[in-house]
Amino acid sequence: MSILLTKQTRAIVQGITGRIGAIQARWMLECGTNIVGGVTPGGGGKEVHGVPVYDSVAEAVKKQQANASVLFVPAAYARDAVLEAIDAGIGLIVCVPEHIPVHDTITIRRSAQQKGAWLIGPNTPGVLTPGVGKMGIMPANLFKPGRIGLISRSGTLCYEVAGYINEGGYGQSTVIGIGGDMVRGSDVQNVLSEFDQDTETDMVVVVGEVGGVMEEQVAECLKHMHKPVITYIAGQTAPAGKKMGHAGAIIQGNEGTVECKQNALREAGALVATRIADIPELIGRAYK
Amino acid sequence: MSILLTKQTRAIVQGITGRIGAIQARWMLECGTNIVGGVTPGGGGKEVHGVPVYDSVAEAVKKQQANASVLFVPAAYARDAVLEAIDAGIGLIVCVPEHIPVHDTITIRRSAQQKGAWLIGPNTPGVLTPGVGKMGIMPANLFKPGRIGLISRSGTLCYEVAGYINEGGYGQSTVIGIGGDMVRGSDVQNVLSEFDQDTETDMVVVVGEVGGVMEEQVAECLKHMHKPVITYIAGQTAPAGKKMGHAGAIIQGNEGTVECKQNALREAGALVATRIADIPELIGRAYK
Amino acid sequence: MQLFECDGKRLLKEWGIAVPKGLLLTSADGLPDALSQLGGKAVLKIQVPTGKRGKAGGIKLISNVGEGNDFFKQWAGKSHGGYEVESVLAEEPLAISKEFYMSVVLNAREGNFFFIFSAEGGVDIEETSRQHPDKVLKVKLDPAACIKEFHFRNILLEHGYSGSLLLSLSNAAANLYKGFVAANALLAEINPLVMLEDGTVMAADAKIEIDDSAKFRLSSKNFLEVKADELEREAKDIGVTYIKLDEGNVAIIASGAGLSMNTMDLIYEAGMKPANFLETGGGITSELVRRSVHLVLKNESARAVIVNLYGGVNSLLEAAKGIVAGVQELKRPVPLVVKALGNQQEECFALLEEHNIPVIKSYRTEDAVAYIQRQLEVAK
Amino acid sequence: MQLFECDGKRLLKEWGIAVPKGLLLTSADGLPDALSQLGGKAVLKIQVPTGKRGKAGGIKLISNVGEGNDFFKQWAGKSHGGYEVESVLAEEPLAISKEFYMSVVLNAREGNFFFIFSAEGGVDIEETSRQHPDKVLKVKLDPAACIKEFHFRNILLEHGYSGSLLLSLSNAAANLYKGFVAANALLAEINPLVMLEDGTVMAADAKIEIDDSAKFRLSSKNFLEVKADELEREAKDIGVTYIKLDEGNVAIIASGAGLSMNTMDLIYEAGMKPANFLETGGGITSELVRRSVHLVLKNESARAVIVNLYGGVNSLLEAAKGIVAGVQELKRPVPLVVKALGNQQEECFALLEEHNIPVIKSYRTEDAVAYIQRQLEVAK
Repeated sequence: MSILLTKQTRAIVQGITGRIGAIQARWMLECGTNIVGGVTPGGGGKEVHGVPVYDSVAEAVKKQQANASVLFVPAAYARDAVLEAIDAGIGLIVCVPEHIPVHDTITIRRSAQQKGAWLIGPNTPGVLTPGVGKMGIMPANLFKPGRIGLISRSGTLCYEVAGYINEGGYGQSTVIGIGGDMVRGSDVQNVLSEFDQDTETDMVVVVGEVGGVMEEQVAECLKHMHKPVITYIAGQTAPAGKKMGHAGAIIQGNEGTVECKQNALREAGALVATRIADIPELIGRAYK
Repeated sequence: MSILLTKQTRAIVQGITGRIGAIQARWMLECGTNIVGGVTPGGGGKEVHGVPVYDSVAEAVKKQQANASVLFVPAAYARDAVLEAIDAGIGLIVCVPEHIPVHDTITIRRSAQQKGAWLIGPNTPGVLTPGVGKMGIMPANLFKPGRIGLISRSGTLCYEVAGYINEGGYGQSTVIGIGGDMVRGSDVQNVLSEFDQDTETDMVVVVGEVGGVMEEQVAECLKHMHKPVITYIAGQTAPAGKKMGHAGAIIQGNEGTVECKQNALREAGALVATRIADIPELIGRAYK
Repeated sequence: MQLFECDGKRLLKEWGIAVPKGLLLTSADGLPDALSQLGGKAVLKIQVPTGKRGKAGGIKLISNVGEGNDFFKQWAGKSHGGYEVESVLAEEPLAISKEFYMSVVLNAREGNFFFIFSAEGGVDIEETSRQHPDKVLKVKLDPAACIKEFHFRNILLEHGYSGSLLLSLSNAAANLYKGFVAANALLAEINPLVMLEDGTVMAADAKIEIDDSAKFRLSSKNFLEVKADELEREAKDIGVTYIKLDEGNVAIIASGAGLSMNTMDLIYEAGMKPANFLETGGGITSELVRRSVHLVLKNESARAVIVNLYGGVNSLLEAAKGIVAGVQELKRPVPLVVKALGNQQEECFALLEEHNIPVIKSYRTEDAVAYIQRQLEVAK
Repeated sequence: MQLFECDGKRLLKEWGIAVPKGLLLTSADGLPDALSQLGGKAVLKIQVPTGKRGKAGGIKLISNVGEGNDFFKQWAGKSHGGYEVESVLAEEPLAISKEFYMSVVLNAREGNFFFIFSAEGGVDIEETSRQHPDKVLKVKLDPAACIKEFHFRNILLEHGYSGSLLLSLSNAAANLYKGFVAANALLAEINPLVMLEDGTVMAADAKIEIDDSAKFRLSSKNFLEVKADELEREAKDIGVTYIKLDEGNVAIIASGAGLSMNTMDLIYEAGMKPANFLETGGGITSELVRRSVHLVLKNESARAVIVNLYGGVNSLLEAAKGIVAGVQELKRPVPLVVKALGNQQEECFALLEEHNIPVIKSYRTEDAVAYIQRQLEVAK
């Protein structure tokens, strides 16, 4: 078992006939993902890399029993595409695009909550379960099967962290890019709770950043966790008041600094890595 | 017992400080209605005929345990005033104003359904239970306590019918002006079903008009009724295609004619009065 | 209020639905300019808020100014469906490859909306619906749901559409629905919605009915309106509903639509004919009643008046004052009877009797009708 | 994007919230006209998208042109909070009897909104909130609920307001919320919201922040923007995020915000200082990378470049082509190291090595940092 993306996943790609959608569909197929269809309104009947294309998510659900969707659509259309997936009963929606208006994110987050769907993203590299597949843009060759759950706000940073984890002789159960925006489709607490219940996950590494409140939310929910949680937070030297690439990465006043976050996490019982290179050692310590 | 407006009713008047609201509040009080408050935003703290005025329905509910509201507000503000009453948990809302946009009626009807509130109107003379009180504009002196339920699309026509019922030696349990517009807050079937379950009602007189589908809805639900239903429909001589005063009273093509409606009702087992003057006789026949 | 085709299309365009290029003409003078703007040929369509214009010769393809002049001459001073023809819409001719029917309409029975679509356009949809119900798609739309374009895509997919036509149709449907709601429409019908030879989907006609009660929300729009006749204008000015009936001899002033219709029914039953039907509405003043008495007698055929009132919101004393004033000013005295019950009924009776105006003090409209019948027989 | 006060007030007015009469001036030339339109006196306020203008002398009441000229002279060519003062808002002076605080703001933690209100306006709300939490009303608004004016009326009623002030405040709150949602704002703050001596409630200031990602929905508005400096303009043109840092010696080109920050942290840790921070975003092309190499070296203090990429959406071969082209064109050669993993990494390595550009073939950013450190030490 793993979380969210499992052997039971029957995924579709919304926006599969677009340039990026088509390339990413190929890479997802190449690493074994069970892609059962693509959706492009008006594109029904086509095929992309042997995957049948449908005009709507509902049609893909009906004809292929799809239960998960990964989106590669322009930011301005993402809201309605996600609502379509939720409406069609899709249980896991991975929303890759960045620059989606925050009010749209709020709308789709609320709608997913109401229907009990997992919405990962927006602005996420996706979800990857080594050996099973990936929904999103993470390069599959950077990950190895293992028993460490990995949650990250940043895509590329999570690749880097995975490298260190692999080097330490460990691997990942599932890797979740929780999203780099101010508002996320799913709360980190819920993802942690899934890992906590997963029989194939021994502990969770959370990769955070300056700004926002995700790390504080991790700290708050640690008392409910049975498994160890290791954290690393990037941006210790980030200047205040500047938006550090991610819409969510901005320090305002004294809030959102790495120090604040590390203190909160330490107090709550997390193992705090101040350097990525320390993560394998902390994993080893947690196993003892 | 009676329906909707009973001895348990604690009514408020929305728009009580307006010219019509104030006069009607007095007349409602004069016939014994249990008016516990009025609502006029910005008018909190005033008194009208000894009735305390509140700034919001929620406040009136909190301070006076109000459970019913009758509205005298301009048509353009009626939607939000009804939504406020629904939101505050009011269970019976009598919406008197006419010329409310149909889309607004649809909104408030849907909202009332979702919250399980009775919405009577819009464009209704109101609800009157002889001996208990009235919420609306029906002249109380025209009605007598008795065991006949009375439902009417038209206000003034229902007064006329009540006159004949009284003359026949009968009286009314409760009188409901269901509303003269195309779309109504409550369906006639539900009102009939209330009368059917009311131990103080022996039968129901339904007063209809040309146009619309209310009479057909009555016909459809008769098989579920245990009590006799007597009907009269005005507008036998109405020309097709003209709106006969009520927004809902218009004959289109062959639909909505009195003949169509009478046939449907006869087939469903209703006692059909072709003249108002025949109603007392039909009541007598139903009692045998 | 039923919009004229040209205004309906203006709305459709605002809503994001393609319409043919067109110009509104009020005389033949604009023809040369219109023909040059529209590419040498034009379809002329008389503008009246009703249907069946084609069969009546109200739609014509012209290829020169002469043909256009003939069309204007043909329709000068004419009416169609009871409406005077005052303007003509000149449109670019369309190379149509397929016609559809699409509408959003109020479902009064359930308080929601219907989306109606058929692959057969340009036809009478009610007729098609009766004869071939399978050819008409009719889907209920929940007013509380947030309906998106993909909902229409799913509906039309199941109806067998795909590819770019699916996209064009679902886009038009989504825009039509959104516009329908925003404009507080009762009906928004495109019949036919056409696919041109180049694949474009376009509204070739527009029938949009706006809720009169919601006009205050659309005050910024400047819609063409049917010219009201003198009596209708006066009724509007007084603030009452006035309906002229065919050649009757009894005028009706009544409060409430149901009571008015009942009065009308009883007049017919007694072998007389109502001349008209004036419904006072809720806000009676003496001035409103005074003017109403004059208005109903402007129908030359009217020989008597029945005033049938209940005082709910209304004060009957106010009504009585108005009746007295109205009767005193009459140049052509006719029998008039008042039946009135409700608020201040005693004061009302007293005032009328003081001025020798007959009053029926019961709820029996029949008695008032019988009184008038006797008076008219006496007058013969 | 933080709007200037004048634009914020323009929005508030569109939303139905009263604002003082005002004119935007870009030079002292407009003063006579402004003074006459505003009734002889005016409040001048420098327009910069930041706060604390009052303390800095950026807000002044003037009663004649001379005083206005002095104000313009005082601010000519000056900055406040890092922003050059380019325009001045002249407003009618207000007879204020009471000040409030009102805002609607995004609650990122839960994905909903806060309505915040305080009877103490014109103050630092975060400070008040910390010291006197009871004086600040903070209510969550569910984005899925249809929030009406009566909701705000109930909230403010419970907070002790009544009568006409209750109406004015709840009306302003409802309009502020509706506008906030329609404009896709992150923050809509009125501080202070004032009650004038005649009872009118009016926005005396406006701080509105619009979501940059939602700008496409507001394209018709013409908002004042902060003049970008040359490098920021170029970054925008290339399509990358560029942040200048203080006087560092190592330029960073990285893909992804987290990796960029991590690279920055490691540079500091190694005792060097980053000169800047260029985040490529998801759509790398060779041209984007080529121009990025030039851009980061325009900071005169930059003595070396670290390129730190992962190829997820990106093709690393494209990136390598861009690096090669960029390096070949450099007029001021500096040490440059590439760390890159992911799609087409082998082709990327081959091309870079062919052109003698050093590559770190691991996930260890530390190794790239150590390499640059050695190079800079050698160069000393």
